[in-house]
Amino acid sequence: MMLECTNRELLIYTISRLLAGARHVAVGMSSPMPAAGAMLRRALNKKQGREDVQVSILGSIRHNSFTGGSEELFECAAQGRIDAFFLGGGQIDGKGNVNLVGAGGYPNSEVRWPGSYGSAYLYFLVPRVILFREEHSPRVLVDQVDFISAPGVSEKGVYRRGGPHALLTSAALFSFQRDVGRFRLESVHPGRSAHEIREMTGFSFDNDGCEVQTPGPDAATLALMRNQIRTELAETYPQFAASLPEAA
Amino acid sequence: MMLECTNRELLIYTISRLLAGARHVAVGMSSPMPAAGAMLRRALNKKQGREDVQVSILGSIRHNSFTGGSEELFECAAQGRIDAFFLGGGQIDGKGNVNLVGAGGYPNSEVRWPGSYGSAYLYFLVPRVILFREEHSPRVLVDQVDFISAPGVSEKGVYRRGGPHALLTSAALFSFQRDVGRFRLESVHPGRSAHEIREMTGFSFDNDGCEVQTPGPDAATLALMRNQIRTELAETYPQFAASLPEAA
Amino acid sequence: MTEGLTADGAANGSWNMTDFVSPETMVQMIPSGIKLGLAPDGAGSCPAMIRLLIERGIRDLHVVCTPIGGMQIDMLIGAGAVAVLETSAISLGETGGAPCFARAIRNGELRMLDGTCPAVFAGLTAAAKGVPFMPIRGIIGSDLLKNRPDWKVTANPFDESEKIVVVSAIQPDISLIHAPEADRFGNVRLGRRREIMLLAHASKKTFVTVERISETSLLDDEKLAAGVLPAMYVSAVAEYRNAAWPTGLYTEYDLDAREVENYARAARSPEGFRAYMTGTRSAA
Amino acid sequence: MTEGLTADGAANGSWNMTDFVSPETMVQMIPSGIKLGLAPDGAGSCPAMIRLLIERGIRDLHVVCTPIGGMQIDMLIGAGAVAVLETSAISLGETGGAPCFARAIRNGELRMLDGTCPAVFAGLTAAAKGVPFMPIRGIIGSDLLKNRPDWKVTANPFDESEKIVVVSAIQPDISLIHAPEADRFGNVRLGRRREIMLLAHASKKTFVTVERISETSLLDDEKLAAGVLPAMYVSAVAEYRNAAWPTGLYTEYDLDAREVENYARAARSPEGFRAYMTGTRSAA
Repeated sequence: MMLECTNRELLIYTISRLLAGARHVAVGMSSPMPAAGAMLRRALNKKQGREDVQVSILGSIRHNSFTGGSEELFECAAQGRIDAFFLGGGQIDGKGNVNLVGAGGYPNSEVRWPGSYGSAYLYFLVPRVILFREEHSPRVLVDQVDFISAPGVSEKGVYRRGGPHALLTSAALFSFQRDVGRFRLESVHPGRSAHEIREMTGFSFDNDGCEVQTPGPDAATLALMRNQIRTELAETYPQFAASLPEAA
Repeated sequence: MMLECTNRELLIYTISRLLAGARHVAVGMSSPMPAAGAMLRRALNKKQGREDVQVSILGSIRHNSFTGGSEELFECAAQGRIDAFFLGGGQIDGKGNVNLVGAGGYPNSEVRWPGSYGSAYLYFLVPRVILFREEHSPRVLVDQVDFISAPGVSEKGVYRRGGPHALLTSAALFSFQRDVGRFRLESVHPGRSAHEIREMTGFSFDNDGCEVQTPGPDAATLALMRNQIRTELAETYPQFAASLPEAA
Repeated sequence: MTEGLTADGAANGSWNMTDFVSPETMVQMIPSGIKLGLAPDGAGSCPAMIRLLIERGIRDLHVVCTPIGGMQIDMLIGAGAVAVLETSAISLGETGGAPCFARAIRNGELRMLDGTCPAVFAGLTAAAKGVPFMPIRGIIGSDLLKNRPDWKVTANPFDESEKIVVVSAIQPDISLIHAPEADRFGNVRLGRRREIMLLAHASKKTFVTVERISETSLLDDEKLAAGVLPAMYVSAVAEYRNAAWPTGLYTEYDLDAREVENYARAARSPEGFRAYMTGTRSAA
Repeated sequence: MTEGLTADGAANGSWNMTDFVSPETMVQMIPSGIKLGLAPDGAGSCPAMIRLLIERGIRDLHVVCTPIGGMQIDMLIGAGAVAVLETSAISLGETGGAPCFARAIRNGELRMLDGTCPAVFAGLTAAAKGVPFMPIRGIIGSDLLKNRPDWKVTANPFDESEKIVVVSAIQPDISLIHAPEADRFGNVRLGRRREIMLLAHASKKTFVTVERISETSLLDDEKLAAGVLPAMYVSAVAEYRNAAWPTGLYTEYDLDAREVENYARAARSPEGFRAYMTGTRSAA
């Protein structure tokens, strides 16, 4: 049964689906939607009697069991103890390259973003990196990024056990095909068409006539989101949690 | 004024002289005499209004301000924050090589000692390494060690800012001349002659007719040793402290 | 003692006991032109000291962020004090982009050494361990590499078929951090902010402002000890309450989000930035 | 979910929540033939578990000492359980040399990987950081190098005129340590014994025996947190009081010097060692 849910709820639910099987999910700072998706995955697994999911939210004290400073996330990833992580980016291109540095020249970029953070490392070492960016436009999803903070694929001779797994926007869900280094449209969110997605995307991708609609949560899951997850989220992201629908 | 003191007191006093100018002295485990010498240096400096001396005694909780585990000593040395350290050795040869591993073949040594510990590293990085071994015999002071745990000198192209500074035994004090890679007899302890030292030493050394006698502590210093130092030492080395003369 | 035993191996002067000074004196101990290590906002940042440095007219800094920077870095940039900036990112967190930083980049007013968090840590680790470089996985294929002469792609010596990046040691001349507490002996409580411990180990000198000074040794409490930076790494301590405002201090007080927003709004223009800096003092 | 989104990136199974088991069950979880990481006497050593392993007939171990070993290693060697020994030193501390170790060396009964303390740490650090090697200064000119195929002399990539040693990563399959306390969530208090933290980070799995189990989270106490090994590194915990006897446990109880001397005397001969092992149980 498909329910009415907001676009953000659809995204949170989709993130939780993308995290199926992951046992340790790390979430970067200022990432309320990925955090919500990871918390939902944890709650769903618990309900279904499946494996425990550890969620490490950077910048949080309560939802973060690291004791070795901010360096520990990277060591932990290198040790294979982190299954999934999220990256955004000012630009993402069709080869899975991400740009967190700037647009219009380097080093004197016309538009400068904060910088690469840990992307140039975690993209290589975390098995499942989920690219998450709400804005779906040719400005963000470009044919070729202006600056490669972290490359989508690597040549032989470069140690790489991680990389892009999926790209989720407010309009669609793509998988990343590592063998060919290209995105594949997996589903289109309710209210959008494959044609629109092609128009809104600056790179070419496979399965571009996709007619699958991104599924939303069932009633029980939606209730879980509007009660427990909303409450859990409020500890770290009070403003964001307040912006989500509350259970009736 | 020269006083009656025991051989061990002479050695402790001599160690304190060898530490003049050092501001951080690290002492390995099970090294009561070096610890006593370092504590004496600290007390003498305090009395004379000279620079503070920090003494880090490995294996002690009270006299050890490291908080990063046993690794921190080595990092601290590499950072240039340790001025002096002590090494012993089953064998020490005339080129300043030390052997803490074993005699009579390797790896199946006939006589096996514990192993190299940190010697192969600290000997390169601590400016003033004092070789300290009470036994002065051709068995210990050999022409050439059976196994080089750590070399006395290094060729060009090897980073080295530390190395042997002096060799102190129960019978004599040598300096190490880094430019020629040889020991020089600096003084002979009371009751010994240069001739005896030559007989007791398995390697050749410079100034082998040395007629300088190793000076002992003055009355005030001896009193300091028999009161304050003895008490300080007892915290870490109760049995050893009890074996030292007590103030009348 | 004879000459042979005093000529070599003297203490090299890089290490000293901790001095206790006023914030004003501490500022005088930080010269222009140095490599300065700084903490991320909320985990050891010290905007109050940065203001004093700016008022003193500090210039030509090579700033190293551990491994990212926030409002205090943006303020230094806005004041024209930064010649080289080595960091993985600069932002005002929830508030958004760092305005003086973006402007300086656009105008080419500083030399940017863009990095990635674990590479900054690797460089600091190399300095802390006294090695000239550290290997690090990842990075290959990133454009970051093109602009880092201090990074190289080499072969793994144990498997020549693997390419791997090595990064040079990063050794700040001075690091300046704010912490909850120091004791009278110079030991500083950092808790689980281990990256600040690493920064101090890597730096030649570390200056620390604190909320309060304890008369008893922090090392006497075995519960605390693992999170204490020993005095041997701490060149100077100054008591300076609330010095992390408005960026906050881990386990002590939160970010003042409204004030950071005031800053972000003002600093959109050079004039606004200057007005903010002269107009606002501190919450203390 | 479509195939493209489930086929790759599944959790690799190397990481699990902490199990709470009995010492006897924990012993069954440590197979022969593995690379086993162990702590120095008095700082995480666990002779009681070593006895159980020996009774079970464990064999062919590659033992990694962090970075030195004592009585518990000598016992494993005496029992013929060690095929490869990687350490900077083995001794019984104040009591003197390790008798079974010296005998095994003389008789060529084990493969010796002699190291030096910071090189062991460098190898563990490489594993903890997920790099294949680490550079380390010193060592060149030492005979240690001749016998370590996993160490190499290379050039500093940023200064070809400098020769420098690189050591391979050391990743134990399992590390077995004793600690004062764990909580019900699997977090373990290590305090300032940071080398044990490093060992756990470097190892695929870490098994911990503890003096006691806390019902409240050790991470809730910010004072303690910096010295706590988080549960994600801890595969199993067993409560086992006094399991460090007679080697002692940092901040909990001292070495029983008389008992170590009894051991040293007995272990001078293989017969004496066997008699000691069957005759002595524990102080508990």
